[in-house]
Amino acid sequence: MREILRVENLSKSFGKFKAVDNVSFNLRELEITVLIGPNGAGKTTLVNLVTKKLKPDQGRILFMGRDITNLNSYQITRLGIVRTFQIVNLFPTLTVYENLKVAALGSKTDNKEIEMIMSELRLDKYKDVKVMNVSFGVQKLVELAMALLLKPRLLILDEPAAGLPREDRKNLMRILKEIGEKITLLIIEHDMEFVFELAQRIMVMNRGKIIADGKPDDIINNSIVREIYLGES
Amino acid sequence: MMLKIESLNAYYSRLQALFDINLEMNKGEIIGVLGPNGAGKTTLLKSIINVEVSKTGRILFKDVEITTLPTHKIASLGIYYIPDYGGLFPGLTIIENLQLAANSKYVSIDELKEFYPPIIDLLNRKADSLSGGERKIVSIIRSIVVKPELLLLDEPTEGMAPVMVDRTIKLLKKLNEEKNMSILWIEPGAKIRKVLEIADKILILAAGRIVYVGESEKALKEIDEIKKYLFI
Amino acid sequence: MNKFLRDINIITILILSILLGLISLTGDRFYLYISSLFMIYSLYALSYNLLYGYAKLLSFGHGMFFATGAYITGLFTLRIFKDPLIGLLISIISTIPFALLIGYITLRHTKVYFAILTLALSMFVYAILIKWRDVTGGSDGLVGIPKKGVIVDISSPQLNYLFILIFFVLSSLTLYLFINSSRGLLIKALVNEERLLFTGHNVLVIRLYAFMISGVVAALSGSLYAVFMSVITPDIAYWTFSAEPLIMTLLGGSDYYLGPLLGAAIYVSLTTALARFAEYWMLFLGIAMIAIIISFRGGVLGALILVTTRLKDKRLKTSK
Amino acid sequence: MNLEAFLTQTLVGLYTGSFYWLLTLGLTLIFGVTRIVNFAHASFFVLGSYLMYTFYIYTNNFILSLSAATITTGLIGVIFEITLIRRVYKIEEMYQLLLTLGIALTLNESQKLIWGTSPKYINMPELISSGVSIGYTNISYYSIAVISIGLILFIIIHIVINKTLWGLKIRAVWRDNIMAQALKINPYLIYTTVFFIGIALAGFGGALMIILHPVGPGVGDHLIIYAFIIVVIASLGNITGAYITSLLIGVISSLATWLAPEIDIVIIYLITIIILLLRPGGLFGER
Repeated sequence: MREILRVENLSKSFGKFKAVDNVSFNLRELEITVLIGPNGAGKTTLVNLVTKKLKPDQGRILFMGRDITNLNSYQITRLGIVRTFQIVNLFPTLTVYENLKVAALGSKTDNKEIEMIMSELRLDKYKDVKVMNVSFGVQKLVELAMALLLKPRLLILDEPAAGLPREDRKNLMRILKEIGEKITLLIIEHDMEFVFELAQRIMVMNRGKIIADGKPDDIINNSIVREIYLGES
Repeated sequence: MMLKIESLNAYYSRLQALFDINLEMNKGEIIGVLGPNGAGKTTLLKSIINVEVSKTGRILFKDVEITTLPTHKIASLGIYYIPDYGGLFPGLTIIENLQLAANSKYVSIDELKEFYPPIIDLLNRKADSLSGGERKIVSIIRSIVVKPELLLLDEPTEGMAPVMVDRTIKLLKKLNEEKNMSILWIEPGAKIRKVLEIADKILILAAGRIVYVGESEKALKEIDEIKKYLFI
Repeated sequence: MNKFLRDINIITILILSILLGLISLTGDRFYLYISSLFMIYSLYALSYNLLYGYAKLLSFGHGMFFATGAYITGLFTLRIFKDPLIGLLISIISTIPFALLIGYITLRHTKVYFAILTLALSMFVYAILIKWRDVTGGSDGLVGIPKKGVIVDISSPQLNYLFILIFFVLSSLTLYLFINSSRGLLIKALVNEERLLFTGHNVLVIRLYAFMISGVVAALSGSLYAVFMSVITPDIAYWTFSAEPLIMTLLGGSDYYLGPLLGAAIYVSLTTALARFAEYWMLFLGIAMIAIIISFRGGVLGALILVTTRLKDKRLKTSK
Repeated sequence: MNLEAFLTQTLVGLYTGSFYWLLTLGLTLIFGVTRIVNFAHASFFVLGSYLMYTFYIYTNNFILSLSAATITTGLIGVIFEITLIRRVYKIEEMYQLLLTLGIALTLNESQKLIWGTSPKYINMPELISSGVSIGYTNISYYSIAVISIGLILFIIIHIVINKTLWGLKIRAVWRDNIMAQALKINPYLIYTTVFFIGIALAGFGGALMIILHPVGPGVGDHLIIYAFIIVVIASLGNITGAYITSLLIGVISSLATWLAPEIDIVIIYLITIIILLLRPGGLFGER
């Protein structure tokens, strides 16, 4: 599989605390990679660095062979690295449709596709409702729809299942599997059921470093990982 | 009865983080709360001291309802909350941090020394110049000055070197025995064995619900079953 | 087009302009006077709410655009070419680069800093108007700004009134259409700048865009004011005058396009009515402002809408 | 340009600056602790002047009126804090600014209502006539006193903030509000006290100023701009910065009026804009 993202020696510290400590990895096209690790392991920080929400202290980021280390978030988004957020992060005072429209404008997508995605994700009935008035589950779907409208080549999802009831998780899993056929996915997730259902590859982070990286089965049996999660040694 | 929680539901804005939590804690008890990330452990503590979360249900401390009291009143009743970052004031020296806790310019160091000798060398350093581990242990030491009856700990040993972890746990036991503080103690699942060393009872949170409660001996026997809740 | 005509805001604007048109027929100088003021302030407030209500930018220096608009028109018609219409167009055009410059300086700052920086800049403009006597006439300002020009002659009150009315209708409609265009949508999306950034939009450019449009419309209202009054003084650059559209917007309701219009209406009637009894009418505005911030941020229009919907619900319930 | 005049102007600048300091000190304290930018601060300053004027008319006692004016202003400030400002601590700063603007308008207009529109001043020749004379010009002991009071206040505030337990609590609330509460500190008590002190200081400044400058409508509108400019240049919340910048602006403006009267205020605003362009965070950024 062709490499789509390459990260070289990426580091970020807050004061004395090394949130991301000289991390290197690469993502392969159309492979669903899940990033796991305990609280404060640096997962979200890593994503923030890749999408330039934060400036790295050092390191290089290449996307499809192009150095994007010094680009702004909006430029990176336009190149096709799209992310969602841990806490739903939308335009509360705008309607569902308007939210999607903003995304569509960001990628010069025409309105037909908005309609299509809305019906795919069963959002039609909320079309003209302000997002601040729809349920949390629906907001999560709007997040996803926006992400797709941005025509991502690499889609980064930060805890997509967080706060969703079981049945919604199942539904989300189904959708993500479909998306995974066409788009490279990098997912931060804690729900292990979710993780092992989806992941083709798992990266484990702890204390700012990637300490394990491989096929799911290898990860389950990886002693370090078991120690981190179960205190076994 | 030290702490009593009745059918507590807690929310961050629209998102529900805790579902129908019930908990009873006796004087002098150490209760460990374990669970995977995002299970709502921190939310539990924050609902007790009434910050950042909106909630329904009742919380009683020594039979006094504290559900809606302002945080500083709850603290005055004898509850001391230590957040996962320790909660020392950055930019203030350790001694200043202790003075605030004692609500006086004069803090007797001797006792602190007995619990944690290295404190002496830290007194005049700024809190943010301490290492993560030091910061957390000092914030626990600070409780000696605060003199609470109930200690709320959010992952006190997280990010500590193994040696420090053991030291901290001994410290907690000592506080529990000599300063008769009851302790509600949160840790990630990985720490379960450590927690069981001194906890009287453990409680597993998953996706905002209590999925397991048990005396420590019982829990030790059932540990493999418990792990299912924590991983896979 | 149908959709266009069914839109409540547009209908309201059209009806309003017809009513305003009818007033001109009466020819009553007093009514003409206050309705002209109303129209000018409305544009001023509308332009302000594009920043405050839609782009979520709190500016305390909006008067600098009103003032430059007025002064450019004044100076141009007095010194260079004697015609109100051309003077007006000139000031609109020359405001574009000015607004862009000011925007470039201020928009990289956030909330409070932005507010105070715009304040300082408008006071800078004020200082120049005061001090650069031989051009701006200092504190005496400009006198005798011509209504009778080479191209248009609006020296009769009625014509002057219609002149203002035309610009009022045109610009309030275009501004509304702009806000509902996709560009306008992006401006509304400034409520969550981080998200906007991660949907591939350059936030600074969008802010700058909103700032420029707002500045231009403010300048237009300013130059209408100059032609209408034919006397202008630096006071219109003083920060308190920048606070006035803000107050109108809050009064009327910043969440609604027509809010500032209503605000301006209340404002003008208050000032004219109360000013006859006391010069302390500003006191009422101050209190009103406190009340709005503390109790009801929707403003008067918000309150009206709330009440009517409540009543509707009641009727529905009773009918069931 | 002769040295003598230069010295005089600098001194004049220093005491004008000291008045600015009395104004910005409270503004800075209040912002530092409550994060509220108090648009009404200058209006309280002027309120101090008016109260001083009234009290003096009745008592004819300088010290008595001064203290009365100071305390009364502070108390009125507290009333506003408890009844209005307290409601907006937790909401968008945009609305905080707007609320205090509303309060400013209300105060200014009610002052017009109570004390009329004609400028008020207290005529106390014995206070301002005697002094040291530099050549032809005479610097009154009073203005020298004002300068020293400013300096003394600067020192006192530093001691209070850095050395006393109460100051420690202020810093705690400012650094980490929630942890402060977890340590039994009632933030609202701190807020109210800080408001009292901050506003009282403004009143004090106003009361001192009316001896040298008549006070009337519009003075507040003018002063708040200077106050804002100063705190922004000094970076909001920085007390030392506020003191230095106050004196600096005072001196610069006084020298400007002397050397280039035709463009004096232009210079001030120009400096502000340039500084904020070069250092968006202000001169004393990162507290």
